Amino acid sequence: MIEQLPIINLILLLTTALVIPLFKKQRFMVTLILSFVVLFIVWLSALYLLYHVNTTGAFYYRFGGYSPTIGLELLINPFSALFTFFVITLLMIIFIYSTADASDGIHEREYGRYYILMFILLFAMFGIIYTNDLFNTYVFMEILSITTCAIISIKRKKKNYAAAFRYVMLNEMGSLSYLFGVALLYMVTGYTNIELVFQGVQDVWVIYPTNIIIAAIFMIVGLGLKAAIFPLHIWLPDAHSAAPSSSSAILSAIVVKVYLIILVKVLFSVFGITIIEALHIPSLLMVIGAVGIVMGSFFAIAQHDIKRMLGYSSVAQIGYIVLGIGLASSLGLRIAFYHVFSHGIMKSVLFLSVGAVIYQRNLRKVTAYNGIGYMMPLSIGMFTLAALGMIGIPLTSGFISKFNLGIAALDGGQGIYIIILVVSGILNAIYYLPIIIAAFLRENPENQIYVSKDKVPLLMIMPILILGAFIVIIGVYPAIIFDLVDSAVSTFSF
Amino acid sequence: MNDIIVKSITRLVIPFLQLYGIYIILHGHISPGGGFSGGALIGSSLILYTLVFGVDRAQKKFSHRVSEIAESGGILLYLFVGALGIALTGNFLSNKAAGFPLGELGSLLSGGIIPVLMIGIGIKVASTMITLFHVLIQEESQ
Amino acid sequence: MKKPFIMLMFIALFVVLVINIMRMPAGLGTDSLSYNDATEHYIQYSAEETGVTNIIAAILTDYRAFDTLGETIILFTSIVAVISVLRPDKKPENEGRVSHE
Amino acid sequence: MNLVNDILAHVNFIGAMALFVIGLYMVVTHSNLIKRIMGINIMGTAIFYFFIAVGNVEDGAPPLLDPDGNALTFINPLPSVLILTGIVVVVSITVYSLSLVVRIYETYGTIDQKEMAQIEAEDDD
Repeated sequence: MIEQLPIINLILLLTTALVIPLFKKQRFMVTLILSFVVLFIVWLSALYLLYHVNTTGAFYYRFGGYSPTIGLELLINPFSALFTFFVITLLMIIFIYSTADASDGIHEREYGRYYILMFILLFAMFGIIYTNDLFNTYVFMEILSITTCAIISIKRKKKNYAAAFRYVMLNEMGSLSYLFGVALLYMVTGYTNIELVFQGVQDVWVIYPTNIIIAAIFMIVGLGLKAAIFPLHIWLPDAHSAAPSSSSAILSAIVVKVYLIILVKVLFSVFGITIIEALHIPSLLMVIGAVGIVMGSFFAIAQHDIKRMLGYSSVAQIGYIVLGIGLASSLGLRIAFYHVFSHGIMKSVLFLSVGAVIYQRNLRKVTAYNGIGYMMPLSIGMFTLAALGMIGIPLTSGFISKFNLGIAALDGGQGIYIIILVVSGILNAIYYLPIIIAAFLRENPENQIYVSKDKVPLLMIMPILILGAFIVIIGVYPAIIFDLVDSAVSTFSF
Repeated sequence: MNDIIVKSITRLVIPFLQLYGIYIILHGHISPGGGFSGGALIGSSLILYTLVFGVDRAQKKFSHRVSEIAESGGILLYLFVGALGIALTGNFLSNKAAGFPLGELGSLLSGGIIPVLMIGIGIKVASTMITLFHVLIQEESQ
Repeated sequence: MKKPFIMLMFIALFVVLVINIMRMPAGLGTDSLSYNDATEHYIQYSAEETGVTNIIAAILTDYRAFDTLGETIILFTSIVAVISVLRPDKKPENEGRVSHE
Repeated sequence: MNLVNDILAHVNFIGAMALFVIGLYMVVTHSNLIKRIMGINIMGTAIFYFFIAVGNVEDGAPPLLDPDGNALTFINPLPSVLILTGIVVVVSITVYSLSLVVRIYETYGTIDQKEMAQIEAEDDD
């Protein structure tokens, strides 16, 4: 029965998405409760799967019972179980927030559709993480790109249409480049299953190296476009700033990470460490990551709109993950995975608390945050905590990632990247600290000097507080995450 | 389009188009074709109806509610057949392994779940085509 | 100035791709690299395992049926997405305006 | 002569590459939104063409078994299945982006990327 659990999760998510439109006549509350129940069940089973694979080992799920040479299969190992758990946990918390903050530009009649899209999004992400087939990954990637664009354009503003269009074009270029890489690999191996392609590639590498090189370049560039790795990030700030707050949190904290996860799979499971080292892809990735860290922060300093600023900050933070992947060692990969968690949590706190500010005060300009800390102590307090995490103050999860990334870089003989980490900490401080100082130390326009309660619904504050608590918990006891991450890293061979 | 010739010919052609679409869906497993091509044929016959008789009359024939049920229903059928495989001690979307009768090779009733899935895909594709067309054309007439 | 440069880059990309593909063997028919045991399995055993004569249908809805499920979901998603963009939302506003006048 | 033979043997692949680059060029350089969508479609078609060329077998029969059991040389069926899926995917993406273009034309009054950028810059002022 446990073997059927992953597919049951997928069916549950899909059926919920299909059933929501049939509920139109009922009250909206019914949809919300049903959605939450389904999310909770899936969360429980993802948690159980995580426990199961970590105690008894990985297993395959074969559709129709066919062998992987002719059929499709899902691979449930510590890696995929960990990241599905990550995705469902964050999405559940953001879901709670979104039930209260659907007012951010989404028309009332679109609420139901928003949750349909959310469930299909979740289904696609689960599929991408579980699947062990390159073409199947492509199919799920396309579902994911339509849904992510749709949760941007569902807010019917001028800018959203333009941002969604740019996003859909670049996304599609990315997926087609990926598919082109798959086609080139299919040409020489005749399989689409990841493990069989891996074996085929190792054999063919000697005879036709150019084919493998071109396939690798197309796949990495395509996934880099979708994951907003530095020079390919141009769509991200527009898309993330135009989207509704809960969508921004989903896009920035989860969706981009899913593409990075595929990138890790492609690099280490499809091509293998020997080939990518021979092509110098790791050192290239490290340089790209380092440049991304610095340039993303520089762009963020120049922004006036706070959501755009957070978007550019995401570009910088993706740089850390790319740097960790580029180290191509188990230490580097370990910290890249840890930072996926750490950044996912911190960035969702930032976007959600900014969303709360927009909900209560409708402020989007960075300069307008004077004295707002008195009016919304909880939201801005959590914003401060997450911003400190971004800067890398001890006791937060951001510090753990930076510290360990420095150690991993030293271990890999790449000590120069420690300078980048320090510089990026300073740059992060340059754009986050003024907001915090203004929020707590300046006078606000209404001269309110006493502290009052946030005037936002409890369902919006609770998720922010829970996520804020996580920042400190995994910052103080990083071993909780590291234990899981270590077993996920051990599924890749170096 | 208030042309008597176009209207009469459309009336004459549509039943054959749809019949041919259904034929292609049902024979998808023993001849070229299948759910996508057959569904596309049925969908285009409905689009032809909309073009000739106007969107209001077409919506009466193929109302919003029907299209919604058809959209969800096509996939739900697919999922249900797949889940039957789990119930019959196989895996998701099992065919022979779950004990579905395969029938005689080359006959209409063969292939276990394959014709059923083809019907699900056909419903889905036809309803998708017509719904998208209606949405786009209504936007224009606004 | 800028346009010829971009053009040149694309031509370079094309040349690189063509040079790569010229090195690959082509026209080998059943001896080519992708015509492997999986293909032979589909051709030899699909009648026995799925009971249909159309091998495409056998792969599409049996061996790789999960892909096809994903594809129908893409159709569903595109409908939801298109309706969320295009469904007219002006009606309530117009009605409101009429009642004000 | 050898080169000509080589090119003739690879002509399908070269055609696919040319289509891919043309599509990419259209998406990257054109500022008309409809043309960019067309570019995406051309890119998609190029990849499907490539897949078909990979699976092709000279004088191969379409993969339809003869119920009487006559053995034939079939083309590789898997690429055909993959592109069947791929076509539907690209169609869905096209529909969605066209619907966005409808809305963009309504709100911006133009479907040219450069003019849109100008309008956006004016809005920000």
